[in-house]
Amino acid sequence: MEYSYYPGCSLKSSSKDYAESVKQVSDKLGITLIELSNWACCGASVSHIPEESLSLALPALTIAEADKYSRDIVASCAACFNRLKSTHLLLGKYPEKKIETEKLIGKNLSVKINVKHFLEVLFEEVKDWDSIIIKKLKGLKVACYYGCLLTRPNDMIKDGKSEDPRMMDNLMEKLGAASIDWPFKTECCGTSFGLSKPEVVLKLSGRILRSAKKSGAECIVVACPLCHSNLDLRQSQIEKYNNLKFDLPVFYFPELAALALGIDYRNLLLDKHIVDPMPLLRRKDLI
Amino acid sequence: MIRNGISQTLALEIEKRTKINVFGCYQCGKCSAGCVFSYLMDTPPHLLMRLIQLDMREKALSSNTFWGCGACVTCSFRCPREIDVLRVINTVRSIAIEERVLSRNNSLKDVPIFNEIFMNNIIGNEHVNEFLLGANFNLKSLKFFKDISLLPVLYKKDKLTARKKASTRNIKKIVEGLKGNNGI
Amino acid sequence: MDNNNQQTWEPKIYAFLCNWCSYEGADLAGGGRRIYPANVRIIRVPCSGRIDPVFILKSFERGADGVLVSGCHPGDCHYTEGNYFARRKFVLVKKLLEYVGIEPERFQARWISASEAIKFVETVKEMTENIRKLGPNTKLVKNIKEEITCQ
Amino acid sequence: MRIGVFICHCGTNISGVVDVVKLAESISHYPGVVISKENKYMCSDPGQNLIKSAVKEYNLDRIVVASCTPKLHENTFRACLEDLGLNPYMLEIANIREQCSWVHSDNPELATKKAEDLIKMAIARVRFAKELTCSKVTIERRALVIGGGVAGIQSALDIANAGYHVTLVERTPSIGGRMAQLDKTFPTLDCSACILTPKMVEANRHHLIKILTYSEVEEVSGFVGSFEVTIRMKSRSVEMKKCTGCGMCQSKCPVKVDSEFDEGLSKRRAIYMPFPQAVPNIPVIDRANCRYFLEKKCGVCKKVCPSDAIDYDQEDTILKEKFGSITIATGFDLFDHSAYGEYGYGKLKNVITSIQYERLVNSSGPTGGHIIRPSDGKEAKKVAFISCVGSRDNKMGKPYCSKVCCMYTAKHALLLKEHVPDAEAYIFYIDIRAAGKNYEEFVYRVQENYRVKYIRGRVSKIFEEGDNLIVRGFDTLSGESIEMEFDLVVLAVGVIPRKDSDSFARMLNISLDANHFVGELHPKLAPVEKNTPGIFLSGSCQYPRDIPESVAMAGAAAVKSLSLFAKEFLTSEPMISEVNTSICTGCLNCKNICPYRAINEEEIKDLDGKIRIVAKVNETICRGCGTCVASCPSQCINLKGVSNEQILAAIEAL
Ligand SMILES: Cc1cc2nc3c(=O)[nH]c(=O)nc-3n(C[C@H](O)[C@H](O)[C@H](O)COP(=O)(O)OP(=O)(O)OC[C@H]3O[C@@H](n4cnc5c(N)ncnc54)[C@H](O)[C@@H]3O)c2cc1C
Ligand SMILES: Cc1cc2nc3c(=O)[nH]c(=O)nc-3n(C[C@H](O)[C@H](O)[C@H](O)COP(=O)(O)OP(=O)(O)OC[C@H]3O[C@@H](n4cnc5c(N)ncnc54)[C@H](O)[C@@H]3O)c2cc1C
Ligand code: SF4
Ligand code: SF4
Ligand code: SF4
Ligand code: SF4
Ligand code: SF4
Ligand code: SF4
Ligand code: SF4
Ligand code: SF4
Repeated sequence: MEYSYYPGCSLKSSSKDYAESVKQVSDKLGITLIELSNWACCGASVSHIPEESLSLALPALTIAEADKYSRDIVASCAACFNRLKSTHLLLGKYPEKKIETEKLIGKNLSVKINVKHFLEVLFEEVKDWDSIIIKKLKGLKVACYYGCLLTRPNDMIKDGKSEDPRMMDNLMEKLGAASIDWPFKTECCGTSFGLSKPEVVLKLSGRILRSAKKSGAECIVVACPLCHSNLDLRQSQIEKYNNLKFDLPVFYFPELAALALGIDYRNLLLDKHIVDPMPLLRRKDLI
Repeated sequence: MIRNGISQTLALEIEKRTKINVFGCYQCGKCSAGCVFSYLMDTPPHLLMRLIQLDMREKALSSNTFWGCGACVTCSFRCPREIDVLRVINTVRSIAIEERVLSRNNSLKDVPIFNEIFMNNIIGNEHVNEFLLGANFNLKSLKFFKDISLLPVLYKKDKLTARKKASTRNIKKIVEGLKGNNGI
Repeated sequence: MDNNNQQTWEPKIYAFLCNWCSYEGADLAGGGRRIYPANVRIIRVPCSGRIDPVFILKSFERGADGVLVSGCHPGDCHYTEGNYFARRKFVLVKKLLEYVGIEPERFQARWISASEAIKFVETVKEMTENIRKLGPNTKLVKNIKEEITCQ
Repeated sequence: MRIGVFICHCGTNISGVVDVVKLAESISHYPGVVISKENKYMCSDPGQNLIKSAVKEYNLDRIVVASCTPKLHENTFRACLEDLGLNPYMLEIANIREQCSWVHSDNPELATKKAEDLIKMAIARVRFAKELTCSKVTIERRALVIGGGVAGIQSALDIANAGYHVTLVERTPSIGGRMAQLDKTFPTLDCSACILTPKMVEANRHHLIKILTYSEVEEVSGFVGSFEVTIRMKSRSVEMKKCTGCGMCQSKCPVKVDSEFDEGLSKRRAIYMPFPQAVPNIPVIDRANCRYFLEKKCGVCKKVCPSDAIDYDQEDTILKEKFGSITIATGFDLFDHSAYGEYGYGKLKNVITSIQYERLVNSSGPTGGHIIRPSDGKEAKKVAFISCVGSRDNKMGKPYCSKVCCMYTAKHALLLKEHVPDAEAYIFYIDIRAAGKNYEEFVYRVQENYRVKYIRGRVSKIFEEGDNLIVRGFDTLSGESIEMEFDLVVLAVGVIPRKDSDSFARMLNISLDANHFVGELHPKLAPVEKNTPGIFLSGSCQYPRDIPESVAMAGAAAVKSLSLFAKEFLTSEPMISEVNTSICTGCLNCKNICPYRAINEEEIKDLDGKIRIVAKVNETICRGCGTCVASCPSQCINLKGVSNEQILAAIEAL
């Protein structure tokens, strides 16, 4: 199937590794992601946009762009996905907001196409994993971290239980990994303070890493570049701040999917990770 | 001290903008309980709701709730009265900015600065360059060496380049439009 | 039962149980096949309020090594408040027994409901153990042998 | 004395542990035992036949069955004796299953010894068994209901509709009670009069209901099935048969006094009907205020009455009747807020009570439904409602929650907004207690749609400033203190027991609870019964209750009367206590201790002709708990079937 792809700012800068794994996996599975030529920043952390009209207008620009092609939009960043999807829902719910926004961006909005996260797409597109998996991720204990934005406010990913989402866990289990049960799946990592007040991130992300470690995870799987940078890039800072040792590699879910699908790990940009995942992967005989 | 009755000006303003009826809030405090950022706030979310109910405009607008909020949507998602607390918080911030009310609490003063840069970044670029964003922030907030330890790592891992500058016409237009309406 | 033969001596305990609560609790212990020492002899009374202090004294006099009285929990009396009166009386009995030199462990007043089989079993076990440690009751005891034979 | 002992194997349930055969043998040598037998299943037909033939063969007069718990088969074996023409109470059961074999399977030897002991004790007990019978008491199938509020009316209707006579005694000139004073009722906002009046009329018309208004119960004696009751019908000074209810008299009467019905917000005359829909629709002369009675002047009403119904010489009528049951439905009083100095000792003109407010908002009330303040008649635009006044306040001796005021306060604020849309309503509260069907939703509506401001905090002071009132409160949610000006303050005064509840209880010889409401037999399992059999509770006399609960209780109380009336006769318990009057010293310890008040004093003549007071047990009331027996200092009261001799014999058997 063909989708309009909205990579978002991060995938173009700090998270090229994520972008690469999305590309590799979708190519392999024959999912066609056509990048929108004229997308605008979604305004990610809404908290930083003072005006609701603007916070709706930014994603609306992209939605309007996608309208042209009548294809569902796919985002791979949880924050972008959340902005696009909740804008989409809100505009559908309040017609007067829609009119206001249309005026502001000078374009009409159909609100008919869907907004999806790449995780949902993987889930919908592939029905039979067993037949295409080359290498089961046997014995890998993963903690699936959804972050706060993937599931809220309204079952953003259609998963039934927003406080205990299963979609990524199910995917991991299909890939042969063991996903652990843990209580911080949807706890916020504090991303919006990443620059203005990093100690907030150190505290909140520290709690997430600790919970994952305590629950027996060997690595964390994420679906968002912001989560990744907080848990991976800042992990050593967090360790210092909390005076704890984690050593938990953080993967994007398509990276693990790629490994299972037999894509050569050298095609993935795993070397961009700060916490080196290689020893773990070697230990588990996955590379 | 509340002396002259309690009107609903602020509540009505929020209702007009968001369709949210704040009088549905029964002050259970679940929003604040679930908010992992409430420790940063002088006014946790439930108390902000109460201030709005009591029409304590000054206190509400000068609170730092909306600077402390990380937009994780937990409060809205878990509110038993189905109040979209986050939208209320965002709306209070809009009003505060429009009316140029300053935070009475200094501890989160950096956040608005970051916010301004972020906006300029978007307007100038149509998407965010995280490096520029960080650098700019450090300059403005006079914290030159913050996060500096991450820089070499970022550089080495090629995490600092960004997408080529695209057309910024669209966003500029929106911002112009908004200035006409509310004057950010 | 030969009370003075240390070799074969087994503590003898009388239990006065309210028909509606503790007696049913004891029945329930049976239903659940909960094993406890065979030292207790149960006497059914309609209400703990029915238990006359005389019964308790008489039991000791006839060689009981311990006496348990038990009824419904306060507030749950089948007859609304009989157990309140019972409670007051038992406090006095306890004092009297101490006065005549009977060890306080030998007299126990408990509230055991119809559902508290385990509490009943535990109470009996505990009392039997404690009394075994104390040895036979010698205070107040009259020689009963002749009396039985003359009946 | 010929005793037979029958020991059951219960399959192997007993015999698997206890050596039943050996026991039967050794017991047979026990003094007084004529025969001792064992059987596989004593309760089965062959087992029972074994007992029957043994009784006949050996001419037994009492038996012991050693088997399972008496809770299972006591009645089986009693019936077996009855079949044989023996008294069913000549039986003892030794519980050697639940209390022996099942719990001592670890030690068959000791278990067998214990079983033997238990059987010996049962034998000792059965020696003193006496033949017991129960007596029958006839029932007066007529109900008395005291109090004519909605609860009393409902109870009366329910009983009468089942076909029994009811006398409804109401103290005031009309039935209707508190509900007649209310405007709309939460949570549905039905008009109170609209739903109550039809019930009042129905009760009035019912051929089995006799309504006695302006009447009071003065004396009650007797017991369940036949209470003897004295009722005083105060003189109305109006002949009910002649009066047509035209109202001429009251329009011409020159005396004006505060109306009780309107809570002092309007005046009534000395001859008056409390409200237009009063039932019966007949006035009374309030003699304490009538000029004719005070000064022997006036007589206007007599002159104007077209039916010559006025009778100044009418006297109180005393009625003595018998009733099978009594239902108490006397309702509640309201807390007098003049106890609160900080709220102005009841002297601030524009501070009114909730029930006054009900009259104010009522369109047929004294102001035609205009919410105006007493001081100057100005419409109230800013009103404070203060909850928990005289409730949840230990200092005022009222620790309990009045239960209805949270809801009616929400209703009051809503009605203010409906009557005066631009008015502002503030409710000062501690908690909102809205635990009824659709109650919480009602409160949401008041908050969300009517925008009534709820301030969480108790008001500390109310004082006047010019024409207005200043209310000093605190919002504990925001930590803000509040000092605000109001036109009118409405106090949600607490629900309290009837002020005469103590004397009322004494008259009926019933108990009150810690707060002086009428106490119930059991808070969970018998909420509408009293510990005196035959006396039932209906409505809010038991605890603050709203209308739905009062009506539900009224029905429940009616059912209790009806199930009494449905019996052919009352049978007394056979195992009840009995006084040996020859040695009773009349200390009456037993009377004071009996939880059912089954014991009364009685005068008897001694052999030497001297009159003596002794205790007497009422057989219909006694339930056989034996508390009195254990408390008699002279051991002259005994419990049949569980006598002192029986228990002592059991003790002495070992
Ligand atoms: C301000 C206020 C507002 C309310 N609003 C609502 C509402 O909106 N919805 C709702 O459900 N409930 C409401 N209630 C509660 C409602 O009033 C009661 O639930 C109801 O009246 C109880 O009825 P009752 O028959 O038990 O008692 P009552 O109505 O008090 O009736 C008792 C009757 O017994 C008579 N009596 C007393 N003693 C004697 C005696 N010794 N001999 C003979 N007669 C005697 C009294 O004169 C009275 O007529 C409100 C109460 C108040 C105070
Ligand atoms: C955790 C908890 C604690 C509580 N604690 C207290 C307390 O301390 N004090 C107190 O006063 N109250 C307490 N309550 C409330 C109390 O449990 C209820 O008031 C009471 O059980 C209600 O009894 P009921 O007979 O109406 O309903 P239930 O007890 O629910 O009985 C209904 C019966 O009907 C049967 N049934 C249902 N449908 C059908 C059908 N179609 N056909 C045939 N049979 C059917 C059910 O199997 C059930 O046996 C508590 C409740 C809870 C949940
Ligand atoms: S969770 Fe909802 S109802 Fe509770 S305090 Fe917060 S906003 Fe109010
Ligand atoms: S959205 Fe903001 S206020 Fe709400 S829980 Fe998240 S951080 Fe707290
Ligand atoms: S005037 Fe006579 S008939 Fe009319 S109401 Fe008065 S007493 Fe009755
Ligand atoms: S006699 Fe009494 S009741 Fe009659 S009119 Fe005169 S004052 Fe009124
Ligand atoms: S019902 Fe409400 S107002 Fe009345 S006493 Fe209880 S808590 Fe107070
Ligand atoms: S729902 Fe239950 S716990 Fe909550 S207020 Fe009502 S009664 Fe209390
Ligand atoms: S306690 Fe005994 S002596 Fe006293 S009155 Fe009662 S029966 Fe008679
Ligand atoms: S046995 Fe119980 S109910 Fe009967 S008179 Fe004695 S105390 Fe009262």
